[in-house]
Amino acid sequence: MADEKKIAVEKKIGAYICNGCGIGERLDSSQLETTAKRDGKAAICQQHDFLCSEAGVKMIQDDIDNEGVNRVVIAACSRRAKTEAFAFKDVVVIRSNLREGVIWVRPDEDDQRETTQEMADDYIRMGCAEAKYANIPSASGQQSVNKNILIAGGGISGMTAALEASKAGYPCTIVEKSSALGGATAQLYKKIPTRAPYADPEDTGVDAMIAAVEADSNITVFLNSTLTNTAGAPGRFTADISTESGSTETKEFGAIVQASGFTPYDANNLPEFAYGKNKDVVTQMELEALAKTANGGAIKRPSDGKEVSSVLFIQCAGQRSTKAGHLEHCSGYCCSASIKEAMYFKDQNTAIDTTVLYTDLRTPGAGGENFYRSGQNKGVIFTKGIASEVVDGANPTVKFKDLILDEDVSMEVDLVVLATGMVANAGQPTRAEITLSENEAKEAGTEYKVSVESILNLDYRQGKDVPHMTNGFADSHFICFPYETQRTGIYTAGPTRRPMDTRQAMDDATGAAMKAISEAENAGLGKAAHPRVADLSFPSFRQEGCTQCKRCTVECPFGAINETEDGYPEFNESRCRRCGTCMGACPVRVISFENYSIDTVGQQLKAVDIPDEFDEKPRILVLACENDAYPALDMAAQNRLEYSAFTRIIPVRCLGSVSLSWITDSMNSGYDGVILMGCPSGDDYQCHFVKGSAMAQERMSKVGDTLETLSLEKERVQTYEISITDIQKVPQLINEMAETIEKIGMSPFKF
Amino acid sequence: MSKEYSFYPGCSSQEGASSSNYLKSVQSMCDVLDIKLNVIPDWNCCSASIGYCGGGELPRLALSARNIALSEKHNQGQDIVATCAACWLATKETQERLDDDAGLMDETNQALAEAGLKIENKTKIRHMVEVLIEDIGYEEMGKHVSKPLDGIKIAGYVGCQTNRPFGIEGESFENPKYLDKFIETLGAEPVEKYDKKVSCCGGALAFSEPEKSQALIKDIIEAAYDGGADMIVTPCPVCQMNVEVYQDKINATYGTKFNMPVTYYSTLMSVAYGKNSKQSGLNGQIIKAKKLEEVASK
Amino acid sequence: MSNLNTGMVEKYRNNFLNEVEANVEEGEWVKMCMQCGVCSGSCPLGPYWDHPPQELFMMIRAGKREEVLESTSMWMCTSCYNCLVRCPRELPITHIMHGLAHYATRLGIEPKGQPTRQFAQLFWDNLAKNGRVNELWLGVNLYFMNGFVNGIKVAMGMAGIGLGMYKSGRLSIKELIGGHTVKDKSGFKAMIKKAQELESARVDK
Amino acid sequence: MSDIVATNQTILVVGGGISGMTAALEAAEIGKQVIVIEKSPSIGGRVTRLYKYFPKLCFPTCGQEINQRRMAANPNITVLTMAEVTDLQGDAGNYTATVKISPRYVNANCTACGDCASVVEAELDDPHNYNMSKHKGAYLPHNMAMPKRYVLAPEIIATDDAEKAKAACKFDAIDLDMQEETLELKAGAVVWATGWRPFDAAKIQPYGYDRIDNVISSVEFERMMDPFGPTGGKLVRPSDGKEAKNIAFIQCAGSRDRNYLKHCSRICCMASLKQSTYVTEKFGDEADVSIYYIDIRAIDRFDNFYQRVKENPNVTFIKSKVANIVENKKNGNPVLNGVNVEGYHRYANEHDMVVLAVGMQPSVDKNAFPIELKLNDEGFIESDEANGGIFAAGCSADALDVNRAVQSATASALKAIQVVNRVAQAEG
Repeated sequence: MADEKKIAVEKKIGAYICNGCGIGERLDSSQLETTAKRDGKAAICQQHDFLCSEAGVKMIQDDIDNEGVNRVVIAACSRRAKTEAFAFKDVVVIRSNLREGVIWVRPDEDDQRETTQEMADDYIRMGCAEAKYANIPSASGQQSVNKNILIAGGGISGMTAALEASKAGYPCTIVEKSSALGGATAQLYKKIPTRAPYADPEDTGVDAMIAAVEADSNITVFLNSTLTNTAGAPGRFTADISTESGSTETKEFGAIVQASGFTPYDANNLPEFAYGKNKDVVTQMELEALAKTANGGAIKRPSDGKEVSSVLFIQCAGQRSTKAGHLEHCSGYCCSASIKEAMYFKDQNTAIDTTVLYTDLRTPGAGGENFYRSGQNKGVIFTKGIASEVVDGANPTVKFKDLILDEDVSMEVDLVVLATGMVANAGQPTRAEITLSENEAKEAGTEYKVSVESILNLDYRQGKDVPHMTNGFADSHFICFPYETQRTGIYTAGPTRRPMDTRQAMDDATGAAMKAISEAENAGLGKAAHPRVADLSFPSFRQEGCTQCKRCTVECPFGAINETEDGYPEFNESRCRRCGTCMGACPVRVISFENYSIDTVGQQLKAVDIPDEFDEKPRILVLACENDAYPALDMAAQNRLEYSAFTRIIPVRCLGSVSLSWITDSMNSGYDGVILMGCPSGDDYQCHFVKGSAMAQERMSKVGDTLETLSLEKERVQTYEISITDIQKVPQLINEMAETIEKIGMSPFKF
Repeated sequence: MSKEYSFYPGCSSQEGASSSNYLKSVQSMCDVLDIKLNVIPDWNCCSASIGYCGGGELPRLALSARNIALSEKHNQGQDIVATCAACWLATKETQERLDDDAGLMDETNQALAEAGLKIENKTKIRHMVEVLIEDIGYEEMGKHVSKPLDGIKIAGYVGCQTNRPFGIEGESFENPKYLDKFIETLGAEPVEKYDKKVSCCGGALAFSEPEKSQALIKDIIEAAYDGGADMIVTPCPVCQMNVEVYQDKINATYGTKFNMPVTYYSTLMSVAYGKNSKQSGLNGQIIKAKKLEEVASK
Repeated sequence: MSNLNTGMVEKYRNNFLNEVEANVEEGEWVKMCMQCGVCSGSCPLGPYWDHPPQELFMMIRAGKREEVLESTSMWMCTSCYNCLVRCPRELPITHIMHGLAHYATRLGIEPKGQPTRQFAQLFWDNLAKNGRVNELWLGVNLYFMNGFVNGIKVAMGMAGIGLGMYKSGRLSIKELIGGHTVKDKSGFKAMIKKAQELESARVDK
Repeated sequence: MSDIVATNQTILVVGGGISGMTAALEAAEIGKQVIVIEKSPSIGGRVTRLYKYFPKLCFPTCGQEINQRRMAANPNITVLTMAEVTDLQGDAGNYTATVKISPRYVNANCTACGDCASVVEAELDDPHNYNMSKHKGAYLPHNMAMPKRYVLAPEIIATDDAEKAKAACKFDAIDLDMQEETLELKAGAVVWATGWRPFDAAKIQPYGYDRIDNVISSVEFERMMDPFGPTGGKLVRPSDGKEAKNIAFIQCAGSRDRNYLKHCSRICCMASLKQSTYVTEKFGDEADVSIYYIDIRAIDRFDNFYQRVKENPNVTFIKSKVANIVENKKNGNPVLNGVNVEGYHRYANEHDMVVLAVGMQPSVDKNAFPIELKLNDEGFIESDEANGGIFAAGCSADALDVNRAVQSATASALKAIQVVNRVAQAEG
């Protein structure tokens, strides 16, 4: 289908050379014009002294309107500059970077004019080559806008997401596993205050919220129901909603909010605190139940119904600990929760002794600190110490080290409350993780079974649920983009995403609803989601060439690609983030995008003029990630940092999209060195496409062999992890390559 | 027309008491600035900050309450002005506590009734320094200088209780600048970055814990010498006494050679205003302030 | 349970805290301390405190009644108010120290020989007698507070200072007989007496 | 400017920091008309002054690049820089904002070629570096500035410098006659995202920020790491330019303190933990970091980062609010006095340099809002019906880290969309 298009449209290249910002003084623009016409096959080539001015832009627009130019090559500044001015519609716009890419990184000296000019000529050739092979992307037309939002979970987060989305005019469907809405919050007596003066526990407001949900004709609720199968993609998700009774209904959705909440940490893992042994050792959640029963009256303890006259809260019980079976993370809300619960006692009877045993009291923000102060004011005693043991007895006795008074003491109380943390209900691990565990199990001679139930039962090749992040939460890895999961159009909210209290969960769910709405709308128009927002291109492949090696389906960072029954990849473009990792993965080069393909890059590097060996003019190809490395190169130029005149830079969507064929082609066509610049990988990866750069590095690790077969030195190909701030580093790396080439000599592959 | 205030001199300012020279210089200073001080009739001790052992909270509050009540009775409508830091602080604190706590106010009035008094607690309690800065002003203070204290370098030692917890409006607890401004206004040179400016001299503990206190005092004097000071000036009788009188003992203990005069701001002002040595209370110096004597005798 | 443990049982109960809140000047603030320690670090005589203020507050919460009240710590307070102005939680620490010292004295379990304790008592007795402080007697009493012989030593040691004060007219022999006093002595004393009664009524109930 | 179209279906975003940008993008990307009002010459806000983010230790500009690209590509967003909302009238679905725009003296012709800067001589304090360094009187706010357009500082207007700059510009981009403008803009909903400012460290008198050279604030320390910052990426102390390897971080510098900011600013603990890694990375085993704290507030997954830092033997944690700082006059070292309350240990510790982890203060003073809003004592905007169609985003709502600020901003975008959608329905 994509190929037909290529033939269908007659391509007409217009090249436009700017003489502003010193380009005119530094370069021979008439020669550039010749290059564009002769080598670049530009039908039209015009110069302008101030191309980004209204007049300059009009000049180009006129050619588009009157001369049928549909491939516009702007030979001026970087693609990161003047983007608004050069945003021409319905044509391919290519930027040949003569300012940041050439004159700003080269000294203005006569003896440099020749090489600088060659640089510029090449960028014109490259621009025209790309223009020749790039097409105007358009949505496949496969989608249609579906405004329905599916919400997995009917707790405070799920209900908030539903109510907020509904207020904006988007119909929602809540699928709740249990027999009632309300989730964990419904089990609370009161909640941590959400408004000034943040001094007292507040009513949970759950009932009012449930009423609001039920009253909202825009919200459908399925109770006692689970998602037994979720297929499709943003804009066209189909979900099987099955009730306990067995009946199943299939509905279509535009996007999904997963608000599956948390499970309280199992205190049975804490024998040291006599939990399970002594009835009067309870968890925070269990205390809520006691408080509910008391309903403002005296709280009675479980063992003998005695009115509690002294209670001690052990913070971080089984949390912030690397001990086996404990939670490594801090659950964030427990400090405030204990203050709140201590107030249950103090507000009822100030004579009750309430002690909170903590190591770091964590009540951040304005509300938090006010609540802490209010707790103290009500007589709650805060003791910095670490509990070692709870001794069973008629009354539990807590042994602890008082870190302030620096002594080991013990205290007998009527009731001990354990502030245990949150375990995310994030569903099953990814298929890759499962396979790993399966193999381990095999080695151990045991059988591995996935203990956790799936939440979404995604019909995705890479697994049934959203991949987990830190501590098993389905969190985003990105600080600037907290909602970005690795499953497009599925947004997690509330404690399944990261530990949080009711107030945060409600904010969080509102944001998740926003993201879901946005994706439902944009997927419907065939527009990509973050980070290539609004990109209409999507991968397509030549079936006849496909060897069904499945690499694309395995390597896609977003699990976008399924397999058809007959074993071919199925791209699900609205699940695709357009990074091109599949293209880079494909050994037979059959995957391409309309405006980004093996050719759009491959033809650029071939378009570069390679002087013969004895000219002593090496050529260094740089494939730079457009998100970080390329901006870094740009800013290096902005600061007038120089690098070798033999460099030719091609931005790529992600290093993951780099096809090995580009490396071999460049070697074969006589490049002396190739540098790949991608984002840092690893646990704290900065790759916007999660593992694109990691993939690239893995592939490049094998390139050495290829070079050997060509009897070329390994040093000729280097892969670097570059952050956008490596502004000073990037020119250095390039110049180092230039030096290396001087040492090891020119490539013999120049024809 | 002269400014009138209800004056609370305090025990140490009494004739033959440790800061009688302070009172002397204050009176001279006030003549010049046309400030009229009406002593609170039959005023009593404020118990400073040390009466707490024998005296409980209420009895101590009653002491200052009595002074306020007497002032309200006899010097109606006049702000109470104290020259002693402890007196000012105790009275001001009493006013604050009674304002915050109706119960205490009531009990206090019950106690006062025994002395035939009642407290309204509406009188403004001020330190002489506040009067100078707020009611007189630096400019006016400068106008009266007839004998500028040229060439004298002075360390402005504010101490504790004139500075904390209330302090002087607009000044910081850690680095109040008003004494330095006084010094400049009078034509002398302040010691820059005098970093013991607000350090404690031991207060009443100079009596009960002499060694500990003298160690503190030593640092205060040392820092003044480091800053090239000819003398130290202070607004507080306790500071003045502690820093001045123990220098021999400190020299004996630490082998130092301290001989640093310690005077009151009011002493400086009297001298600068042309008053003679006696009127300026210079005869009250145990360590003679020679440079001031010279100016005074000009 | 062993005696030791029964001893422990009372530990960390709020009894003593409640006692302090009820009976000690500004005692209701003790619970507001967040153990930052800025007070302890700000005290000019800090190094001489067995238990700095913030630790005393923790000890009160921990029910260490005797250890707190019998401590010499709060008697180290010079009333410089550094702690008070720096406290992020607005605790009137200076007053709480005075209050604890007074309460200990009222209970008769204060460290008797502690010099500041003795001076503070002398000072009060002195002013309570005439309504105004008689510095000479105060001095004399102070020097002799540890017995006559010692007193002579101290007096000799302080003689130079006394002399200097005398010469400069800042110490008057007149004070030995009579000296400064309030005129309405009876009214003054009645007032103090009443105040003490009212306070006792409050504290001892 | 007059060509700006604003209706009751427009969303006004006040503040162009990461919260404002996020809210604007979320709304614009589902087709809403958005106008962003930014006070400074470039959008990006506080995060553009950060070197790294915790806990990933990644670089803020990385996300900025993506957001800026999204904004540049989105025709629904209008950005007004050097603009301030001076008045705001009306209620949900019908607001009128008065916006004052200060002259930039540089028009859209600017290509950011830098010719003007090269001829201007005047050098002025650079606010981007908290005035630790100077920039030219004609300047680009920073490498990532958006719009990528130079600014002429008002200080050089009517000086030769201004004329020189004008003469140097080949594109007639410099307009010295530019005047302050005032616009009236309609809006259906307002997202308030004016963010925070660092608490004035000089107010914390015991720490002598105003008296001791080698006592600096955490935001200043952050700038030191930037290779294009005031120290060219070196960790050196102000007094003598000596490398600062022994560094003390003082937590709650202005926060959790009735004398300054009552609230906990949330980010400061994590910021100091992050900054401690700057020191250990730069100096390895020669690094000697001390963190003085009351409570380490590394909540939820941040705690893993805290654990990681704790494992480093060159980082010490002292539970203590430092009492005061004095200067060792001999070597300029700050000396910290206080008590480690875990067992009562008195200290007088000398360090090369002290970093005050200053708190977060709402940028807009309580009484300076152009319209009445429900605020809490701390000056943050409460989420309250009474605020009608005005929704706080990011640090206008509470002391938040970047991650939570963006969450908050995303939520506020939906709240604003709800209002303009109601308007759209009503208007049919």
